[in-house]
Amino acid sequence: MTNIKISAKGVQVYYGDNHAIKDVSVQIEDKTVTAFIGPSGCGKSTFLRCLNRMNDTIDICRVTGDIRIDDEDIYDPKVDPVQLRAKVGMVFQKPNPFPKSIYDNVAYGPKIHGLARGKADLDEIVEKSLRKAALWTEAKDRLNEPGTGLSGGQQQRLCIARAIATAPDVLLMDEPCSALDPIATAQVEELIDELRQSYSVVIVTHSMQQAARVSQKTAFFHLGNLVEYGVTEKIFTNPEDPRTESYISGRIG
Amino acid sequence: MTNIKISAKGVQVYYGDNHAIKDVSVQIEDKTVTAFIGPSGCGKSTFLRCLNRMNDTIDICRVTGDIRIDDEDIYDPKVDPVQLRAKVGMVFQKPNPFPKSIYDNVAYGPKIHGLARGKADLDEIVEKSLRKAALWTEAKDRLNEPGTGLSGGQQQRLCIARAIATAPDVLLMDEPCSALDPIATAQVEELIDELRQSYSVVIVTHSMQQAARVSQKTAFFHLGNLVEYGVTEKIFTNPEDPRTESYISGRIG
Amino acid sequence: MLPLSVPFFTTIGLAVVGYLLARRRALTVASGDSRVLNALPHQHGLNTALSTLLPPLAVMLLWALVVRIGARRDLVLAPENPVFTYILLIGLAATGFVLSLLRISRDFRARNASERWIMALLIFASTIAILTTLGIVLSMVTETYSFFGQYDWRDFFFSTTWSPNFRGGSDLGIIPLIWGTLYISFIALVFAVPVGLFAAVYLSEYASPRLRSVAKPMIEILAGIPTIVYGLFALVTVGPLLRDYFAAPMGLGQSASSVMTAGLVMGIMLIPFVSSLSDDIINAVPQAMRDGSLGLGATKSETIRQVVIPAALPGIVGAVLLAASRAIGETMIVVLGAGAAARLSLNPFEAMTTVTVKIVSQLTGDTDFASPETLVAFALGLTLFVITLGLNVVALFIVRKYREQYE
Amino acid sequence: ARDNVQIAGSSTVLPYAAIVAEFFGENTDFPTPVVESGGSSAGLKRFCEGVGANTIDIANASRAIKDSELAICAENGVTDIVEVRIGYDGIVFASDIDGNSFAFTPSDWYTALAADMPMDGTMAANPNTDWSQVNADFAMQPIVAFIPGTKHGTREVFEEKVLLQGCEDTGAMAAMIDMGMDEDTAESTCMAVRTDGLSVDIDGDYTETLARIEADTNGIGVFGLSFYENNTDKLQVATMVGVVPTTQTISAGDYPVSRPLYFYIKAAHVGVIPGLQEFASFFVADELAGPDGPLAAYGLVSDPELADTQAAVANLTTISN
Amino acid sequence: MSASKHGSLLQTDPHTKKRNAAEKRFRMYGLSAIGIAIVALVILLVSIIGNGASSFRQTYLSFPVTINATEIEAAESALLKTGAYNKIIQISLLAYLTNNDQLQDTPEADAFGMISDEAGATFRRFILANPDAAGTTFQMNLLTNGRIDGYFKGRVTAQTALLDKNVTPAQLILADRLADQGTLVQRFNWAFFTNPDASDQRPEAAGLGVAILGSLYMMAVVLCLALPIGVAASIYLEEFARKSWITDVIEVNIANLAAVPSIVYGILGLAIFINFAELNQSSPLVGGLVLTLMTLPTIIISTRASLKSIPPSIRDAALGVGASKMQSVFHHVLPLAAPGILTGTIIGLAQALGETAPLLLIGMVAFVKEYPAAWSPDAGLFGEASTALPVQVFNWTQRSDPAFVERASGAIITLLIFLLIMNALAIFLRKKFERRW
Ligand SMILES: Nc1ncnc2c1ncn2[C@@H]1O[C@H](COP(=O)(O)OP(=O)(O)OP(=O)(O)O)[C@@H](O)[C@H]1O
Ligand SMILES: Nc1ncnc2c1ncn2[C@@H]1O[C@H](COP(=O)(O)OP(=O)(O)OP(=O)(O)O)[C@@H](O)[C@H]1O
Ligand SMILES: [Mg+2]
Ligand SMILES: [Mg+2]
Ligand SMILES: O=P([O-])([O-])[O-]
Repeated sequence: MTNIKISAKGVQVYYGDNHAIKDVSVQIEDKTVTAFIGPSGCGKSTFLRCLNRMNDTIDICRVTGDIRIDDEDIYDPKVDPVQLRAKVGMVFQKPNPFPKSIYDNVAYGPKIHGLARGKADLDEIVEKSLRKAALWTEAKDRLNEPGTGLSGGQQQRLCIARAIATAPDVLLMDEPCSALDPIATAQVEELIDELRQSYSVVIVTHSMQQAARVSQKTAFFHLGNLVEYGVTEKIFTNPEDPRTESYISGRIG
Repeated sequence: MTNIKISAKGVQVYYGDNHAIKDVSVQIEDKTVTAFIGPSGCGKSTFLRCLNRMNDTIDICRVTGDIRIDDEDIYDPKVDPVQLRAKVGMVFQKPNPFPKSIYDNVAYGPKIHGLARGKADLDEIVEKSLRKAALWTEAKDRLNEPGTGLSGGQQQRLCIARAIATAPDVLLMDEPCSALDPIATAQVEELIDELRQSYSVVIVTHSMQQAARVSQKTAFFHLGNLVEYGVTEKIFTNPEDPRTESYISGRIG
Repeated sequence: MLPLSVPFFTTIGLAVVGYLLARRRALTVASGDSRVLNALPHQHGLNTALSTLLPPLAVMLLWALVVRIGARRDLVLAPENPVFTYILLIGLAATGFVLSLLRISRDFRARNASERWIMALLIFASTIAILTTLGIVLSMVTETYSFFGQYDWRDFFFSTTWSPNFRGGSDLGIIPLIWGTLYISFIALVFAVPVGLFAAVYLSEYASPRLRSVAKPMIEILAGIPTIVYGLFALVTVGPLLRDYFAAPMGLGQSASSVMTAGLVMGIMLIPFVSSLSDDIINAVPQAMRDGSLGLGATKSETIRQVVIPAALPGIVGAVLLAASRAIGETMIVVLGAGAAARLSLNPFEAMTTVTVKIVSQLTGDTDFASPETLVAFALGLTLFVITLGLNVVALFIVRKYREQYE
Repeated sequence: ARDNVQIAGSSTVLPYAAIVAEFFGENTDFPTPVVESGGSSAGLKRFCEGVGANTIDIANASRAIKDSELAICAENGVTDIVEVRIGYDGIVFASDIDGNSFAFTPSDWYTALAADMPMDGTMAANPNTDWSQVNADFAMQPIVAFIPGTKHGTREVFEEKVLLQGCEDTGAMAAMIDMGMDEDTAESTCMAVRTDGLSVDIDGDYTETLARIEADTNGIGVFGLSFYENNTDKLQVATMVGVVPTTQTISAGDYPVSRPLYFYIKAAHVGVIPGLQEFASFFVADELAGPDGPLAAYGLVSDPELADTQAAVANLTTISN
Repeated sequence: MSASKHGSLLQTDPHTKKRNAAEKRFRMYGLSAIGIAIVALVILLVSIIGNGASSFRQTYLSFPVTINATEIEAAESALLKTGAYNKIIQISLLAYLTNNDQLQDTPEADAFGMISDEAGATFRRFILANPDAAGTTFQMNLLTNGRIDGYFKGRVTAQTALLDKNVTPAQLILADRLADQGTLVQRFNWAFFTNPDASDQRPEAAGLGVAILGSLYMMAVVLCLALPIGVAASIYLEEFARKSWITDVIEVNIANLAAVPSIVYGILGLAIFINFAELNQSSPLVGGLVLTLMTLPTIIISTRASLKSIPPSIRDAALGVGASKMQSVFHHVLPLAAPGILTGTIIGLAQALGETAPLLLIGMVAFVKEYPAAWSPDAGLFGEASTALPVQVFNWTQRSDPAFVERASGAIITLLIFLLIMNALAIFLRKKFERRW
């Protein structure tokens, strides 16, 4: 248990009657990139949202089981989800920039968490975050234009910038590169690698290559079950479960 | 001119002062899959939205130039954009299901276009479309649940189903597989191939592999310019423009 | 107008028949397969119904207008025998009926045709707002003109005393009235906007659906209680309370009627104007916006203040404008709560009054109806109209400036 | 096409008109007339709008029609107008039933409410804030007066018959003229009411005055006689020059503060609107408007010259102009 | 090290604590805002109901009246027939009281004074309806005078009776006696909802019948015109009209119309509908039209606000499958905007239902005793004179007899019930259309 950042045990998630996550237990390590893979609709996003309690916002969603971060039960009544989410940042699957300027989108987190000491400090954080998210060149001349006027991929990168600007301990990224071209994807992957030095990153991806490239651990979900979890290399070269095998081998993209 | 479905000449698009598409001319063939590739923010979506005049809905967007479909100027005042859009279907980059049931999402188009003779007919269209979009198995038991309660990838497939249910002549797909797993992607690609038998399909993608797999023609956009356009194979193996070359070779995913 | 009821109902009947027939015919033309049609059978029906209905209705309206204008000039334009009118109108309906039925074919774009009719209706509806404005201005302008014929406009606009007098020689300065209007409305809004907004936020973001479904209609009752009840509440309860516990101890006066009394009580009445509409608008902000903010570790209130409310701002401003408008137009609460004395003072515990109150009282008073003391009501009305217009222009620019459009 | 009589105007006349209309509907085959309120001025304005079924037939007024109004009437074709005086409205001063009683004279009111009054040869702001300062006979009670707002005809009567009278009686008027004011200025100074809050204008009706007295029991209010008579359990009336206001004392001319009430008939509508003349004669019949009729019972001071009025209605004697 | 940066989740760090305190405060503000509104509502309702509940009961006297043909004939020949009928009733009452040894030492005039002035009219109506009743004796149910009624409702007491010119202590003693004996009873006051208004002399007979009908007619007009016109105008302005200075002018103009004092709409209505269009004065049709114009801005402003709040992606989705703009609006945008539209309607109708000032100028603030027909050949649709509920409240609060105070509050209760019934459907629909996406 030296290096476990997140530990989930027997997690069940229901949307109304729909049993979306079935008894998932997993231990996510610190300073590691963990990839969640699996067919669309298998529950990756749902599980991810359990880790920072974003599922709380969905009325019909019910979560049971035990999830610990740094050995603390995040569903403990004493835990403040706000603090949790500051610690566990998230990039959503669908880019959701605020209807504010690009600058304000990125500055929002640092402002509410009081991470910047002054305007100059804030400017710096914004620039650094946009640079890391590979959006700076495109955005630097239009920082005051609304974030909703960006292209799909730009919005996605804006959301990444927004998430890293708050300097979370754990970063959950739900398909962060789905709308990105290969070059931007490479830059984001580089970012993820850099983040790994100090943080724990969980990334959902449909690209096996990406999972193989950036992650050290991979979890394969299928129909709400965690089928297999282990070292990425092993999962891709020598999976234990036939379902993993067939998902991996049916690979195309 | 035997086989030209869409012909664009000197198309310029401005968002306010931002010159997003610069003098693009392109001829898109019938019964062909054309792929638009290029870095994020280069104008692919913008150009795509010109082809069915979806840009009309953005106040600050201004389009000039000449775009013809079946040799008819679609920006002619006599043209009814509604009929145009019925003929030129679209799958948006960000999945945008109606906040209605899954069934109603798919049935909406056929209903307003009078494509179904009765309830049974409509049911059939819905099923067929969902099947083609590889969503039927997941959706068949929850047709009456809201489309907004689906997972990201499921929503994307729902939007594909919705678009093909109206049986358009031309289908514009803006990154239709960005949130899909390889198997679902393969199914959609199969669908695209099938559609090509009778229709013209334009697809925006960031996956070079996908472009290479499904398209016959490829257009490479860069910073609002159409850099190169030609047979897919040639673009990928022997591009003329150095920019294309470097974009292709810088490929990763 | 009355004899027109015969062609009116005939036309409506014809339109209904037209709808059914056109649908039928469209299906027949398509040999039962609606798919070959360029438009839905329903749209064919709608087109025929509207083609039958709208032209005679429009003619009827115009015709009634012309006849009335003629009557004002002592011209008898209406034919002796109404049968001519009947024939004209029903003929028109029948023409639309037949022509639109004949147009039905597989290729006929009935949707576009019917939408053109609907668009005409939409435009017509919009013009009613313009016509109302025109009517308001016109119905007040002649009297205002004759007021300024009898009373110097400089005194009206710049004098700081308002004291009408039966024997003439009144001071009719609008300034104290405008001051009172602005002051009372301001206090009412200072109370109603935060309370309404907080209530809206709580209802849409925190309250359980059950609490919400009960509390919202309940708060809306506040908008439906006749203002005289509020007035009496101000007079009997709030006024003395404020006087005894605030004004008198603070040495701000002995008046039970005060700007503060009227403002507070009016504020209560305005709560639902702000809360209900804002609640609907806040509710319409997509969940993805909230998730984005919560996901960054923002608290719910931070999310609401910095993301949700800015996104809902145009609607909220609309609600506030509605409340402000109501405050400016209110009479009874001011009469009973703030008194009838026109006064220029900064002390919120003094009695003051508003333009609207004086419009009503001068209009329903006992002075000679041709005297400036009565006619001033029209000048007040028109001036208030111009002032609120100015305020609304400012509001429009503010909304423009801060508008945030989500996707 | 209208078959009912349509009446509009004074809210003071309204209760009487409503009582008569109710009886008229019950006792004849004509429909009950519709009686609108809205004020004398608004009623006369509607009256003078023109001739025809969409204009009113009768205007009630708590004052006589003015020449300027007659001129506008004539402009709009309303020329034959019958003036009917139905009686008098007594104006009384009343205070809370449990408070001190008062026996006023016009001088008291002038001294209490004047804005400025002559003192030692110059005009000075009214220094009195307590009734005991006004008249040594009065008990200590702060001055709080609820008087009709300037929209009310009653205000005019109050100013002329009470304030101006008091101004003359106290000699203030003479003092002002001595100071070099001309008569008109002096008169209007006499009738100027203080604006420091001790006198409160009431733009509403007598129920508002009553409510204000209930909220502030030091208040003394101006009421119509009939209103007072219906609320004798809450209000005590003050005498004026020693006379208690009743329909009799006012009718006899002993009590000084009252005003005549009228209605005006559009003669052109007689014979067109069924029941119009019948209603008018019914109104002024002895059985209704006489001293023993229901109107007097309700508080109308009946007109000693009612017979003349009845004749005028019967003959449709129009105002000659 | 990262863990130190964020600390333990189980312990709230000071910054978060502060923010949570702010959160709690914010929530408290919200809750107290609702609390303020509800408390205000409760206070107002309690005072209204406290004042008005008694108007739903009414005191009646029930005793036999002997109908004598010659007396009837004499009464019919008088100018004030109902006055004469009153006399007949008084004779019968006197006879009844003395026969039952109830009068005792009560002065006769006091006994007569207990009967409402309405009795004569009731009696005459009865005789006209039953011409062959002459010569018989009938048990009549007659209203008591408002003061006697007030005695049983606590408004009049032995103390006030001493001061009150319109009632004597002897009457109260007699009333108690009659009540014990069952001659004088309190019943539910149906007549309050069915009677027309009565003059100032007879508060006990005054009812809301005409006013309810008038309000009903007017609201029918307002609902049928204001909602469709308002929604149509909003749709055009928000969704179709090209944004230009002209639409800006219209937008500002509509917002400004909301700020026009309601009495000005009365001026407008008088000028347009009565003087120009020559519609009938005092008619619910004109009233409804005026209130429609007054309500329109409210509905338009709220509708536009909710249309604005619908995300463009929904419109794009519809347009993308080939729906026309009209279809995208009517099929998708409008249903999503429905809650806001309904709220505007609820508030607009509440305002329209409670408004008096504009009715003042078009002749509806009036004493009306005849029921208006919904349709009549010479007055047309809703063309006959009537009043409305707020008018009745306004009138009754101005009357001098304190018995009208209770009736005014009763009218307010009725108005609120009317409002709730009218809005129930809207509230139900609004709840149905509400959704998050
Ligand atoms: N609504 C808008 N308002 C203003 N600028 C816009 C808008 N939409 C797009 N743009 C800008 O136009 C340019 C082209 O955008 P477009 O959406 O066409 O890019 P794209 O090629 O589709 O990129 P991606 O792959 O990221 O979706 C970008 O610079 C973008 O920021
Ligand atoms: N808000 C919701 N309401 C009801 N059901 C939901 C909701 N969100 C997700 N689901 C269902 O839960 C299951 C898991 O969804 P989830 O979003 O976790 O899938 P995913 O693995 O992220 O898929 P994708 O790759 O397509 O995004 C799916 O069947 C989905 O339809
Ligand atoms: Mg997902
Ligand atoms: Mg794009
Ligand atoms: O309404 P009045 O004209 O009698 O004051």
